[in-house]
Amino acid sequence: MYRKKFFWVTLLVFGLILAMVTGCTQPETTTPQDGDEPDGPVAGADVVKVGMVGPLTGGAATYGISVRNGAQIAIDEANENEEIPGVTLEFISEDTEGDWSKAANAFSKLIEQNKVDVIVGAVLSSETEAGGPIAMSGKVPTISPSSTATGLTIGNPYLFRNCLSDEVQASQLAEYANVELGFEKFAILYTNNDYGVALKDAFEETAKELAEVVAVEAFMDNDENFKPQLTSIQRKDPEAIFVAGYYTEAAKIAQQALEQGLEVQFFGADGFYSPVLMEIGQDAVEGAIFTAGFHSGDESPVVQNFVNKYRQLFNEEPDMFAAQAYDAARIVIEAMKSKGTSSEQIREGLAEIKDFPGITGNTSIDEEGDTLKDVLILKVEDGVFQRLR
Amino acid sequence: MFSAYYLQIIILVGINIIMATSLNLITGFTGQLSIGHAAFMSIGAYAAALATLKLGLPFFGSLFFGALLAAFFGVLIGVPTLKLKGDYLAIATLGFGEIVRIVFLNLKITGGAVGLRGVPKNTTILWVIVAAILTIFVLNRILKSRVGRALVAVREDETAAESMGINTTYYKILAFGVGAFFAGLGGGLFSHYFQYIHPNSFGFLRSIEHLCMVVLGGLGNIWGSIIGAAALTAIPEFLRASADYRQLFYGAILVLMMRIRPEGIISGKKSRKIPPGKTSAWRGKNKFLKATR
Amino acid sequence: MFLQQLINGLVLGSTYALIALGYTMVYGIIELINFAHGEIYMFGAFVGMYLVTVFKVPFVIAFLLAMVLASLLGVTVEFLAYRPLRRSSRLAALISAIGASIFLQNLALLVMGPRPYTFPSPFTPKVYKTSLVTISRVEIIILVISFLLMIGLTFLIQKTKIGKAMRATAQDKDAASLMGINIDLVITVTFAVGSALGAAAGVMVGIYFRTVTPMMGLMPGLKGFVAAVLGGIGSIPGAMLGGLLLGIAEVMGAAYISSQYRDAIAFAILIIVLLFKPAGLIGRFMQEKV
Amino acid sequence: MSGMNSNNGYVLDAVQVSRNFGGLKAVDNVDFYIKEQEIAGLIGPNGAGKTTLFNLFTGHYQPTGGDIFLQDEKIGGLKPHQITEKGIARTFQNIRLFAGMSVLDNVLIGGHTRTKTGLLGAILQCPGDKKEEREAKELALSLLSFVGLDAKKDELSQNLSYGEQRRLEIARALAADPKLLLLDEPAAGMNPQETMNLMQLISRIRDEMQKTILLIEHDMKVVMGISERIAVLNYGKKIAEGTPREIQRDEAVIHAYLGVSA
Repeated sequence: MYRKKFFWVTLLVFGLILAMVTGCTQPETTTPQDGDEPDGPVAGADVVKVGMVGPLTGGAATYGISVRNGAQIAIDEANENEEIPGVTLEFISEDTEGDWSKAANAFSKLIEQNKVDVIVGAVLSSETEAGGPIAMSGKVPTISPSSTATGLTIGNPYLFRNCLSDEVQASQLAEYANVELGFEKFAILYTNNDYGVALKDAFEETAKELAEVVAVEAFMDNDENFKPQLTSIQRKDPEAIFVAGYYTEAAKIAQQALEQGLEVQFFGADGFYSPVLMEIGQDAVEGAIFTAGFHSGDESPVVQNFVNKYRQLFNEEPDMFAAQAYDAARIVIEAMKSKGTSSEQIREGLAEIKDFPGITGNTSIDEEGDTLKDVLILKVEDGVFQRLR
Repeated sequence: MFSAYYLQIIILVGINIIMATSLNLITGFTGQLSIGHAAFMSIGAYAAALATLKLGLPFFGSLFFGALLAAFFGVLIGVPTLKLKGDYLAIATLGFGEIVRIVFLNLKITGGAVGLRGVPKNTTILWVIVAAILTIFVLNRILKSRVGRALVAVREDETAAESMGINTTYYKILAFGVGAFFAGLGGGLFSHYFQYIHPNSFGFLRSIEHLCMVVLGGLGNIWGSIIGAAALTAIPEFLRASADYRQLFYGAILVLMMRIRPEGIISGKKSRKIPPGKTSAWRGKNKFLKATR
Repeated sequence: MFLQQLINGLVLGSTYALIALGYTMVYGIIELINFAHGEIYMFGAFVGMYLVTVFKVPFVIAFLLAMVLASLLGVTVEFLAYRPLRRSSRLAALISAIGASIFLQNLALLVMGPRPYTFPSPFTPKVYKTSLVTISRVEIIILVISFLLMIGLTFLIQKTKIGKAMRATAQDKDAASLMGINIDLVITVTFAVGSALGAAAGVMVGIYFRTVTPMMGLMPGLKGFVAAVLGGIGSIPGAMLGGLLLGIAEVMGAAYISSQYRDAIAFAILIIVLLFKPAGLIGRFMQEKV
Repeated sequence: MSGMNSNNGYVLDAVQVSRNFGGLKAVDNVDFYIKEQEIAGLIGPNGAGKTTLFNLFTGHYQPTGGDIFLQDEKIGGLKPHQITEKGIARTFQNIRLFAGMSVLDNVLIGGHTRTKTGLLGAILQCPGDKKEEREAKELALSLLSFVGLDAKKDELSQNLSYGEQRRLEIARALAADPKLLLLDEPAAGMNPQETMNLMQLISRIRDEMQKTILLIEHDMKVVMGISERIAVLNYGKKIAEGTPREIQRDEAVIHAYLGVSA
């Protein structure tokens, strides 16, 4: 009796796994997928696959979808203009639900099933942390447009990123706020995630050297109510608040601070860069100053080209994620142009990127795979971003 | 033969089998609704990772250490909360799970919100298979014994069980302890597979996922949990083909599966003759197993 | 500062209370944790936002319409996902509810996109300031509407015929059915009313925090559920009390202990309360007859 | 009235037990004893406090006054599972079998207190544990054949007929090898034939297994037919005690049952 049931269950489990194996491989049979393909010469490959990993559902979907949109534009442009002669780029995106362990599945699937040659992603730092080792063992170069965690790319020759480092922007901003603008008493309000913590640490360190930090408060991703923290901060009477978080929360924080009669200067980092900041924050975010790598008001044709295309295709304004993803994808294309389209060649190309004129500033990749970029400082004036520095 | 992708999914299926069967011991067999299983998993995951990184324990030792620590917390949470019944217990376990997640998010030693990096990749398919078989074997032995009968008796009718001389509190704590032990084992395998851990993968949504595996497979049936774990690990991967509609389909599949087989894929209900220790979960006096009518 | 935080807590708590009411009503009647309630709340907020911004409907009408449409959605979910499972175990129904929740959330994501939508406040912003506290007009309006809705609900349940039928059904379904009460109708009405309250909370949170997103139901849904349990699930006054207390506990925890541990403190309080009052603050703990 | 130190051969000795629910005195200063191998009955009109007294014996309620001794050992205030361990087993008025478990498993659970295998034993299954399990099964099967259910050992207990479920409950209680067996309305809902069988079964339990039995019963034919001594409760107080004959003639009892104030 028992044995019999065990038999059926085992059979079912194996059946399921078998169904999965066949079910997933079938759609892929149209493209050649011999195991030794990545090392083949450039001339043979006419379709090069670019994968994308990020949260397309769940609480962080807004960032993942921006990244997908931004990268998509770059890929389409490359195909239209035949930037790499004889090569068509195919773009495949995979969802992570914002969960790093599911990001690992997405990486594996792209590398093993789709046989992508390069990956743009992941979006959240935790996702890239989990995906990095997989990319390394699969020898697929990966460039994250937005994972800012400290030391992320160290020790992984296949992992690169294209975003401002948290330390650099936060410490530069602290310096700017104190030295140029003369603020002496800061409060910090940070998201309790990798992004917020890294920004907070860097800002706090520099600000403490130069001036005074009177309050440090935390909030969680997707929080809406910041009144308790703001009330606590208000009592310490700071001159300025550094918000280490993304635009949605930042706008609400500014809004609620205003309602509460807490009138201070707001500072932020590249997470502020989105038109949504003004949409939600309205008057409250007027005058906010933050670091960024991208400025849509920039008159250079590359920037205007991207902004217009983004508006046309997705019916909204691009944010920081979209811009960095666009650049990340263009850096990948640049690497293909300079070295070739096999994974190994792309990796070599990425490692040698110097002064690439991106829409997020001149970008170089250092020996650890990290980026060096100019940090812009922007300010909200009359509801639009103006460049201060 | 298998690509690394399938290998990874099989490993995850294995880990989820450990998670689902151990939760089934608590919820399916002992009748204590728990929405905090991911908390035990995360305790095991972090403890095992730290044991490897900081104490230099060998892989096996780390796994055992993580599992033991998870069991300790299982008992610790069990002692005060187990006088709660049904949904009140469920919500207390949910709260416990969130507390654990937030603590990990803020602790220095666990890397806090940055996560814990550089855990060596020790988990192999062999280890997972061995651990899963061991879990099933141990749970089966427990369930077929005097202890297992007592657990099921607690689920079926607590008052009558008490009258039969069963110390229901003790057995509930025992179920939590053993369940948490294996959840911790699963967590240890998890962290040594991904080489990186971060608290946001152990939120209440993951606990809910474990619960879905158990209910979908069939409450109070070990083999059901195995199938439930395999199905709910594989389905989201299948659904990758449907791109943006993936989660939408996933939700719909859950609703449909419950409509088609509300008692789970395997349930002891149909078979009139059942082996000792294996029972159906539907007629007990336990509140949340009852129909809503 | 204490007084200010208390008000912060009350405003937050009153929205939790409204969400908790939806949970507790459904639970009181069919003992189901309606996991999709958070999504009904989100849906209500979206409808309200759409009516106000796109169709330029006056706020009051948008508010009421959001409640009506959300009740329709609530009833539909009940009909499709819960009713077929009424004879199955409650856990099966719970999983079905989770499925419905995932489905609705992702449907909204597909239809509306992931970006937050702005919900313009229909009230001219104004802040009332005293030496001790500041309170905004929106906050006062939220408090007033919440309390009006709670009073209305109490009236509905205590004084009307359908309210009596609901109470009877909650006590004993079989007896109620023998007395000629249409159980299906009572359940439908319960879902409708609970969903309408959830939508009201959604709209109010929408105007308070100015944004509406497909994911907005997740955390408040969980908190509402916790509040319902804290008060004693199945009890209407319990849900109100539980919601307010949870709001205050969260705010005080963040203010006086640590904002990093805000949610952990709220959950710890919940567990501690349950240890002393195992059936919630107002819940009836029925000793089983032997 | 029994003395404070009850070294008197009684299996159970309740000394001035009381139980209040709020203001209601459900059991009020009741003295009660049961002798070795006796079949005692407890009767009284509805709401007289019979089941409450039962629940005081089994530990489901804690006494608010007085003491209860099981063979000289104080058991008032112990938890139900501890009392079962000491040697009192019971059946329930509204059958409480483990519905989803097999008939055999139900009886095996009854033997819980007479077996020892713990968690480690269950996992390792040492020879001792295997032996214990084998013996427990043998005992359970013999009890099942004693109550005439051996053919149904693998059925789910919920699939048994009403009378069979009653008998299974008795077998389950016997598996605890109790010094005292408490039967709460064992004949309720039975047809005359089933009642006859039940009465025989109860006598056999006493005669063949040398058990001491206390039963609550509404069916006077049953109580009067098998009890050797009967106590009558009314409004929580013991109003009479004696042989069936004496009870049948007792003025107070007649009044209590007819509802005329004495």
